[in-house]
Amino acid sequence: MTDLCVELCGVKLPTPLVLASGIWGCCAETLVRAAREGAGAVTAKSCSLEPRVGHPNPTVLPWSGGLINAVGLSNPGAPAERDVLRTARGELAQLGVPLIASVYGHSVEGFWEAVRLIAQAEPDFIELNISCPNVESEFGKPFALDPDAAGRVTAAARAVYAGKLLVKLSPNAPEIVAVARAVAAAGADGLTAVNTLGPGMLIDVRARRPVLANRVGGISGPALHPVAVRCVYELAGALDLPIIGTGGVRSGEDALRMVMAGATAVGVGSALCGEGIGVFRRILNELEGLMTEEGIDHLADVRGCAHV
Amino acid sequence: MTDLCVELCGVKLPTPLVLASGIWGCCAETLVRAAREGAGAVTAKSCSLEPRVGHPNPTVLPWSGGLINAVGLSNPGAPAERDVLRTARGELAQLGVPLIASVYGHSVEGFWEAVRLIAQAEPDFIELNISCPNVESEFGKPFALDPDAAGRVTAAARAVYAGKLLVKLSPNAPEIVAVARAVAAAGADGLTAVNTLGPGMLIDVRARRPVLANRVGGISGPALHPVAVRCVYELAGALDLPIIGTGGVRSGEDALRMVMAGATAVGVGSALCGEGIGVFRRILNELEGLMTEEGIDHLADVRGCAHV
Amino acid sequence: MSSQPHTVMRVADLVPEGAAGVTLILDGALDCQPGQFIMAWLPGIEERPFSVMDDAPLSLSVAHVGPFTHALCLLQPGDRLWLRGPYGHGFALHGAHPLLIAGGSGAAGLTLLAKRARPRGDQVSVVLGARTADLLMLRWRYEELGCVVAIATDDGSCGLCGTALDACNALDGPQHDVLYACGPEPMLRAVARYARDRALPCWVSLERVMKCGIGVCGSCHCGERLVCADGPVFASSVLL
Amino acid sequence: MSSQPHTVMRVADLVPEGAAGVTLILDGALDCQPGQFIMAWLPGIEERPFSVMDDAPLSLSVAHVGPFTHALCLLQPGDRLWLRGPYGHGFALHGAHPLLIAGGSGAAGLTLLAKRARPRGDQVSVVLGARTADLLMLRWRYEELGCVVAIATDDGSCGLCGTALDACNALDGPQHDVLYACGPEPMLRAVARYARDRALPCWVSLERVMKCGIGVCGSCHCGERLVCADGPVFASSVLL
Ligand SMILES: Cc1cc2nc3c(=O)[nH]c(=O)nc-3n(C[C@H](O)[C@H](O)[C@H](O)COP(=O)(O)OP(=O)(O)OC[C@H]3O[C@@H](n4cnc5c(N)ncnc54)[C@H](O)[C@@H]3O)c2cc1C
Ligand SMILES: Cc1cc2nc3c(=O)[nH]c(=O)nc-3n(C[C@H](O)[C@H](O)[C@H](O)COP(=O)(O)OP(=O)(O)OC[C@H]3O[C@@H](n4cnc5c(N)ncnc54)[C@H](O)[C@@H]3O)c2cc1C
Ligand SMILES: Cc1cc2nc3c(=O)[nH]c(=O)nc-3n(C[C@H](O)[C@H](O)[C@H](O)COP(=O)(O)O)c2cc1C
Ligand SMILES: Cc1cc2nc3c(=O)[nH]c(=O)nc-3n(C[C@H](O)[C@H](O)[C@H](O)COP(=O)(O)O)c2cc1C
Ligand code: FES
Ligand code: FES
Repeated sequence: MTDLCVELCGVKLPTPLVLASGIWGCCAETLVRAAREGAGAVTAKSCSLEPRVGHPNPTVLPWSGGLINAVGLSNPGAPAERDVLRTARGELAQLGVPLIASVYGHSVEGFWEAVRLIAQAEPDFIELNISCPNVESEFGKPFALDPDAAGRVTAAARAVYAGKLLVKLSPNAPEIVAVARAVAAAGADGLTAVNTLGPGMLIDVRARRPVLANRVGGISGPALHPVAVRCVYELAGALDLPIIGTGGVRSGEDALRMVMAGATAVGVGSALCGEGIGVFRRILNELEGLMTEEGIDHLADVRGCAHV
Repeated sequence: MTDLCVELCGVKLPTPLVLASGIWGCCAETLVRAAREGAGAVTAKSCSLEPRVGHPNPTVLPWSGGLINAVGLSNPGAPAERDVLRTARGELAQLGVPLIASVYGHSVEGFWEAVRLIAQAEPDFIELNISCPNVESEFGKPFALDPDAAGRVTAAARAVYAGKLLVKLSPNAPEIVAVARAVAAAGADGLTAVNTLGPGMLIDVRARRPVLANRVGGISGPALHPVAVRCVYELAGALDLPIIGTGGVRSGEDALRMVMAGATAVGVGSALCGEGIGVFRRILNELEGLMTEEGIDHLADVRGCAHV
Repeated sequence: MSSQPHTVMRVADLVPEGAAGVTLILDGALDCQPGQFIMAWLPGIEERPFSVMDDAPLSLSVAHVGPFTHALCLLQPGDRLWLRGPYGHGFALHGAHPLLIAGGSGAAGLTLLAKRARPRGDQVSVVLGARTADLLMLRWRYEELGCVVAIATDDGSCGLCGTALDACNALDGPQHDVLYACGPEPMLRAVARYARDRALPCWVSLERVMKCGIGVCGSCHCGERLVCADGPVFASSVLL
Repeated sequence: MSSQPHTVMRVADLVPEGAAGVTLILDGALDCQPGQFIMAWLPGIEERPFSVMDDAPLSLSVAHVGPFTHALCLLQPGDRLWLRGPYGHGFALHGAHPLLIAGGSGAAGLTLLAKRARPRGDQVSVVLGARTADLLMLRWRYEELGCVVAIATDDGSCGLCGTALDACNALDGPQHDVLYACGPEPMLRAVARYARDRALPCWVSLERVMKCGIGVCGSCHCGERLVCADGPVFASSVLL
């Protein structure tokens, strides 16, 4: 009997699939629907202390390798998000699906103030998004590229939040393991690996200009998958923290690959493009089929097994 | 009348397409054939001072986003490569197609000794491959991730080589412009942007292990394209050095995009996979068609035009 | 898919739509269902969703409401427009006597349905509502397609003085067996109630602020649904 | 293409090939031309090129020459083998009386050609050469396919004592109108000269050290050609 439950930092997820931040679930109702459609945990869109309008369109574009986006962290601000999360949390609790809040700040202070507010909604986890590459022109290089900066943000959040703390890492960090060690030392309970790659740029040759209004954007989807797998593999080989392996997962095979690389749970984002929220059920069916074929009863039995 | 000639560091290329290093042309005959089939310049495989066997198979694999490789810089060593280059150079000169030698070293000394030997073959350019991500387990992080290290290697090569010097940059550098400034200050005449991305990892879920013998490998082809375009765009915006824009180019449109981002010439590598050496002619035909449609007579007229 | 997400077409022809805006007839075709939409990009300006008014040649009808639609209204024959799509789930044809109810630029969302109904021999009636006569859109197109067209304006400057729904009530055509509506949400809610009261099947096309158009960013949510991916066409019960 | 480059199949059956090696009959099929090859991967060991001996079920004939082929020869029914491909350009059928000339494990490169010739009613002759009788491969397969089989061994332990080419000369079958050869390069060169002297069209399949198998790495070059991408099948004139 295959069993798809997993435990992430001691919290039970009915399925290993986690709705990734910034995708689909921008309000309580959509987060709840993702849970009903098979997500084992749902991540809210990153919010900052103050509301943000985000960048003008085009902000999200499909290309042959997946998506490229520079939404620019549009969000209603932490106080309003707190209310959204409270609503979502009540309904999600009934479904047994944990809620992951996501917080972004452009300074250490911005992070801790937002975490303090969001903590009041009592989400099951708070994820620190220190790895968004789409606001670089505003705020400079993401904290996730530098172990010290990443550690400082994590410590600040830890100081005001006693719950489960996840830190979302960047595939663009030259030394992702060093960053992970720093956030682990600063008190992170788990890692989400990874945020978007690059940034990249699309140029329309007939328009003779970059397509995204922000010019550059983060790459997600299939093009990111092998880099994300490598990040998870490196992290799982070096640290003991549980990992949500995220990046380009769009099939049961991709999800199983993440687990074999060392992930405890598996993030799904760009795969919703085109296919919609039904993607969770399809991936779960494929995963279950593959596990039966390969004689795997529990994902925990094969976690990290690719470390040979 | 569209004219596909370009000038790179004062050297004339009959077409803007450059055979990328490590692809197809591992001997004099194949380099010459690439020139006959439409390459406007050809880059030899990177060679190091000593011969290298490279990694066992699998070393190069196709995946949905392009290729992943960890060939491990197999090469016959600089003295033998020098003879290959001499032979190639003679025949290429008759075709009016410049030869780019590529040198790799795992130390600054390794670089300069190899450059000194390779210079004796009098290639039209020497390209310093400071950005190979596939030998990290042996030699540590590539020089191209760090401005200082990159500058030191470039200066060492410059000291023993008076010809045209290109430096090949990495898309994985957190600050590619800073690296480029350092190599420019150290005397580079031009840049090749970029080498492979990542590294990434494929895991076969049925084999339960990484597929590449080296576990991780560099990503090339379509998945790399938007990151490569962004790198070229950033570099062209910040520096005055000519750039060979390389990464995921497989159509005339992709080539034109690189030029609009700011490239002077355009590298082609992974696109040979499957299609073979005929890919040069197809891309040139597409490029010419597109230029006619868009009323572009010379590529120089639109170089960098996407900087708006 | 190429690495360039947009297709580019040129404006082949323009049809003025009174004070409302313009219909842009492009020089290419797009394979799509009635009710689907595209994202139209003007480089350096913005990218916004528009219904496919006609598929071959691809045509968009634009009501001037702000900066982007203003820029669209300034396009001249020969100018380029960048598009991606079609996206979303459109209308399916049901019944034999459909009644289409459109408010303002919502008229653009139902023309293709009328076009598809035509070869089936369906008797298609259309109610077009607008604030004033010169804000009416696409009457010419529905007439071209052989529809029975009724008009309602808030000020009575054309057709019945009242709402589109008033015009529905006043209609003495064949017994309609299915309703399709596109327009401002208050109108759609009224149509949904009208359909419920008469036990008629009814589909409506919704609008929300869109960024991605492909079900990723979440900006177009309407309750637990995403308008771009689950819709824009929904059974009218979602509005009740 | 999935992000996993290999397909996995299981060994369904084994046919021993004397002292030479083994034929692995797998539990799947592969759509391919005669003369194409696949890259076979044994996780943790190596990945190497092998001719497609049969397409349905996919079968490989392996001559034990070193560590990887040794590992292949140890496979048992039920064991897994990972594959990618088919790659390369294979043989096209010409003429009506083909003569196939195979040396050693080269026998694996021509069986599928014989299989394809069969429904055309071509009279196929085969010469199999090997050093000794127990190193002969795939005689059973060519006989199964109804070919006229001639044998040559260096020591005369089976068939004619001499080279495959000696056996060609000795053959008194129909007038052959086309030659196909696969085997060690000295043999292929001899066949190429033989064909030239008789003005017969002739194709040969070459082997080189392969890494990528897909025309990228350059390791399989033969003059200005890449064996994996331009070949492995070439007109025999490339060897003259
Ligand atoms: C599925 C769909 C189909 C549509 N079809 C048509 C059509 O066929 N013809 C037509 O004229 N209009 C159509 N619209 C509406 C059209 O997209 C807006 O009128 C346009 O974006 C306004 O841009 P603006 O800069 O002119 O005005 P703005 O001043 O930016 O906005 C005016 C109003 O447009 C709406 N709007 C703003 N931003 C967006 C956005 N990103 N996405 C959607 N709506 C937005 C808001 O209601 C806003 O109040 C459609 C909208 C949707 C969602
Ligand atoms: C297109 C093609 C089709 C082939 N088909 C068959 C076949 O059907 N049956 C069969 O038994 N053999 C076939 N071979 C040869 C087979 O690939 C080699 O015998 C095998 O790789 C040897 O591996 P090993 O570890 O056993 O021996 P090793 O000790 O590694 O090498 C033995 C010999 O094999 C060759 N070899 C080594 N590495 C490679 C490599 N990467 N690629 C190719 N050849 C290599 C060299 O000639 C070497 O001397 C084919 C080769 C090619 C190129
Ligand atoms: C449109 C879009 C918006 C995103 N917004 C956020 C965000 O607000 N916060 C965050 O941490 N990650 C954000 N991400 C990154 C995703 O959560 C995820 O890490 C990434 O897309 C890789 O996963 P995928 O390939 O499955 O999409 C966003 C991604 C996309 C495509
Ligand atoms: C199989 C393979 C081998 C390569 N070997 C080298 C090399 O020896 N030296 C080097 O500078 N780049 C090497 N590269 C990188 C390419 O030159 C090129 O920078 C990269 O692949 C991106 O271009 P592409 O997407 O067109 O392939 C190699 C790439 C591949 C796929
Ligand atoms: S517009 Fe992005 S989800 Fe609908
Ligand atoms: S094996 Fe790589 S080019 Fe042929």
